[in-house]
Amino acid sequence: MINLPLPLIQILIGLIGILAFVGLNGLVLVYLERKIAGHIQRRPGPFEVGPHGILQPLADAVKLVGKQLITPKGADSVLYWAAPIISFAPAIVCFLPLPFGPKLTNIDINVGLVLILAFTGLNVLALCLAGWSSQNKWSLLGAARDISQSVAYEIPLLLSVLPIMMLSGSLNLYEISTSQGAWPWQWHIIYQPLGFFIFFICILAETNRAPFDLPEAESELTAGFHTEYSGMGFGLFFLAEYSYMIVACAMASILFLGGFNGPIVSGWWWFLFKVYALLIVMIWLRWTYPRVRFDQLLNICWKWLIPLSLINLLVTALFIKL
Amino acid sequence: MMVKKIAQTLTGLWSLVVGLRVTGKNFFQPQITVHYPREKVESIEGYRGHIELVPKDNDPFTARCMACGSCARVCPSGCITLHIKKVTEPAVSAKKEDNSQKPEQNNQKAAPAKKTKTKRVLEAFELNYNYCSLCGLCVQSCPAGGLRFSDNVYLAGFSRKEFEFDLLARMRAQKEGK
Amino acid sequence: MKNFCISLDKLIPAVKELDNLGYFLEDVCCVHVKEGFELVYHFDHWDNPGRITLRTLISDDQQAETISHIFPGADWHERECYDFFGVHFKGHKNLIPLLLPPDLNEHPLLKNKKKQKELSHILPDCECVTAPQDEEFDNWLNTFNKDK
Amino acid sequence: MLDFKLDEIEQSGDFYTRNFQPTPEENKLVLNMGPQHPSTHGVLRIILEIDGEYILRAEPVLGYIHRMQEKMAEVKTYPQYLPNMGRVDYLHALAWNWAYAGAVEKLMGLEVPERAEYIRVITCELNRINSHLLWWGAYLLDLGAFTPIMYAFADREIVMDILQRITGSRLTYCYYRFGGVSADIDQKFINDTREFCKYMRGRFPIYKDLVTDNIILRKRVEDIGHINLETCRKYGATGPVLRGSGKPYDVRRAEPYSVYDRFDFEIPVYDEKDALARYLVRMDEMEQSLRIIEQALDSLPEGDYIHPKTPKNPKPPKGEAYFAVEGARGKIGVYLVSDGSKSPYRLKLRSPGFSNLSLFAEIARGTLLADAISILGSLDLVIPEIDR
Repeated sequence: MINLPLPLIQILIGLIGILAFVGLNGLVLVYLERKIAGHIQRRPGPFEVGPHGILQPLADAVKLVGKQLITPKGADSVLYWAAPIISFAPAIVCFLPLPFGPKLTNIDINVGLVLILAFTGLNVLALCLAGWSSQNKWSLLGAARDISQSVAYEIPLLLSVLPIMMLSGSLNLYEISTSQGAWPWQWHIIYQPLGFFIFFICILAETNRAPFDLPEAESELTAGFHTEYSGMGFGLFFLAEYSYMIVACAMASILFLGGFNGPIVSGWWWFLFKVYALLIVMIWLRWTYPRVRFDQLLNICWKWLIPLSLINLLVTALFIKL
Repeated sequence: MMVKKIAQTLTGLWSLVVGLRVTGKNFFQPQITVHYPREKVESIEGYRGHIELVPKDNDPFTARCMACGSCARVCPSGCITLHIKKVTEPAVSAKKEDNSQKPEQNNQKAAPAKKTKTKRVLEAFELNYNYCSLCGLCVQSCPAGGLRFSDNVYLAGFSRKEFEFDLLARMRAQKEGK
Repeated sequence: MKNFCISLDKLIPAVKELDNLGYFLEDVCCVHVKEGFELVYHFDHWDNPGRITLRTLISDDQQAETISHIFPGADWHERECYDFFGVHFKGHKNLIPLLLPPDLNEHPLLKNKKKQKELSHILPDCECVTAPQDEEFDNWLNTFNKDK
Repeated sequence: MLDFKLDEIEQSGDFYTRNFQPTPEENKLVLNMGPQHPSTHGVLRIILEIDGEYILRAEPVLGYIHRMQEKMAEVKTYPQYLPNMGRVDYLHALAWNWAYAGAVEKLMGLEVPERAEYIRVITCELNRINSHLLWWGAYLLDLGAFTPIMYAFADREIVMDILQRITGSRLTYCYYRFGGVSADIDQKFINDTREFCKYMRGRFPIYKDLVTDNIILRKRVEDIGHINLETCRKYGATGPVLRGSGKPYDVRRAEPYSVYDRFDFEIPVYDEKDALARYLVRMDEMEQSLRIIEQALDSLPEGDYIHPKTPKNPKPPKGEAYFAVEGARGKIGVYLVSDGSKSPYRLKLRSPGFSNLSLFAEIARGTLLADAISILGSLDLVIPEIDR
């Protein structure tokens, strides 16, 4: 028996657990997305595979795995296949410091918030590589859009997180959670409604969800950066997108909605409930709105969100000092 | 100016909420989709499938068709082929099957001019449904009212051959089946 | 409904006049007849509707004049005529196949000798097409201007 | 004149790419939008030269579903060509039906019974609503909203059911005949249509709430794709494109055909000249169509649905006829030349989309890629109609 240090074993077990969690959540989210879309459009959504189509995401996954992997002519094959992995791997890391429940934290580090923000930033690189190495003009346009979009929206995202750090005085996600009480009026959202609003818009843009799904705008850029990907190459991007959505919603619920704290009995169920409530809102938004235009997207960020979040930050700082 | 701009933004944001309300309301409304194999569309009245032959009122095994061929001529896609047997029969006497199927004989119509007349009998009415555009010109052009649209909604097949029908045989088979 | 048969030289000035009067181009149509190609230009007006038809006849080997510099909308109509009939339009900037594949060397709407009809066979009063009457258009123009 | 050789085509790229004349600017990208692109509605191809996302030059390439409709007319008899018309523009098939039937009737001097005219008006307007509904859904799909097209389809389905009962088809109708229509309408049709009119009026507020008033959509279509009247005139644009530029030109009013002069309806006009104006024109037109339908149902006369003495194999006298109708996309014209035989000597189809698209190159210059798609959608293109 090799003598492994305890934290490493803990991380390994955690990683396996997270992979299972991500995979399962991906399936659930795909199903949820399609069912909600269907019902909003007054059709049943997936219905044939399994009762009420419950096995449809599984069938899709099997199909994706079974597909041939095609490298387009002229593509940089190393970067081309590295991109989906670079996109997916950081998403897993982001789950490590998340406090799922009062005793359910993988690694309890005191810079958890910074770690997540840093690793989610890596996704830009992956999409950029994917777009550039595909040797496809549409993908390139998608990548170019994604870079400017992500870079722009990182700023208000960070600025809207800062007041929370001031309020709770910590970067540790567990401590931020516990600094809020069980009841909704004890959550940070009461003190930071504007911050939550900005944060939510920013995570929509950061995860490329409609109405900010410009890098993969189907009707404009065919499919943007993942136009050329087939099989699991596409599948990994897909999974990464859903993982980032979960991470983003988990962040929102920890920072603003009290995390695992909830009325009556606190626990991981409250955390999951909040995450899924936010996810459903994201899905609902996607099936309601048209897509914004690129310059409008940047205008919203630079002209509205950044000034507003700065004001929010200043006001919060003032109140704390007083 | 500033106030106006903010007011515009707020009404804009409100319009987003209104949009969410519409989709949210629709979410809880009953579905419109008909789950086809389990349930079927209630009314197919007025559906016009491929054409079929109309039988005579007194004899369900004989078609009204008098084999004039006007439907075949008018069809834009040339879907209809008529197989016609020309039967020569005496004009006055009772029905007597004349076995002279050779057309050359019939063409010499000058000789037995008044005693016999040539009758065109439909042997087969071939419809190639693959090319049919369901315009209905054949139904309209039929002088005997011998064609109509069928209501065969659930017609499906695996090869083109399955859409080449002999309508005369089909009509008889249907009558026998009933 | 006005019908004017004009000569090819008169076409450009006439179209220019119609442009000044505020007419818009409906379409450019070509008819292959024994005498050559009959080009039919349909114009209409938004405010006082009434179609103006200009016709001109060119022989098989003659080139037509483009009006795409006056009505840019005629660009595609002329390219279509070139596609279907092989009629060349002098001065057209981009006379390449529009609807048919570029490597097709045929002009599908050309009629063979047997099917070609004389103008008198398709138009009851066709004499003016073969013998263009440019003055008629001028007269109409004068009365039109006077009415205004 | 023509400076290309056929053997060069095989060498590299494609004929149209090599024939594309780029602007002299540097750092630009030549991009093929289509023939397979989600927003070109079928198989239209546009060669774009872009700088970043700004379009420097756009050139549409047509002909990917060209079917040589005009040649087909010359080898078929007059009635045999009827079903073709439903396939030229599959969204407003009945208007094309009407244009062709009308041209032949005009040439033959055939009179259409009054009841048939009313039936034509009702069905044609129902079809127009259908066409606009699909355009509405598809346009929003271009702009990234997925849900409206499903609502539009649900409403379209009702119209299609109504029309199916009497015409027998759901999309590519072949209902009008020379001298009338192919089948009479019955009481159930009238009741269903009245019910639909009522139902549709209740749907417009939902459309308005969900889409028209939505700030994101407004920002996507406001001030986009200005087409001034002069451009419209030079390119021969008609229909909602022209009316969105502020000219109340409608063939139903300008050269009234059939019984349109008996109905009281407005021609929606917007002066803004942008994509939003064209959008609003179409939304208003649906309401006006409902008005026309209700009036026609109220005053539906009794009588024949087809002229009793319509010849089965018509041979119109030699001569020519031009018949124009107002389609959902603009002025549909059929120019017919007859030599007195049983098939047309020459048939020219003037499709509104053809003229409307030809101005795209001019207005797309200098816009963003996303705006170009918004403009393209606002022109309401049906590619089979443009390619014919």
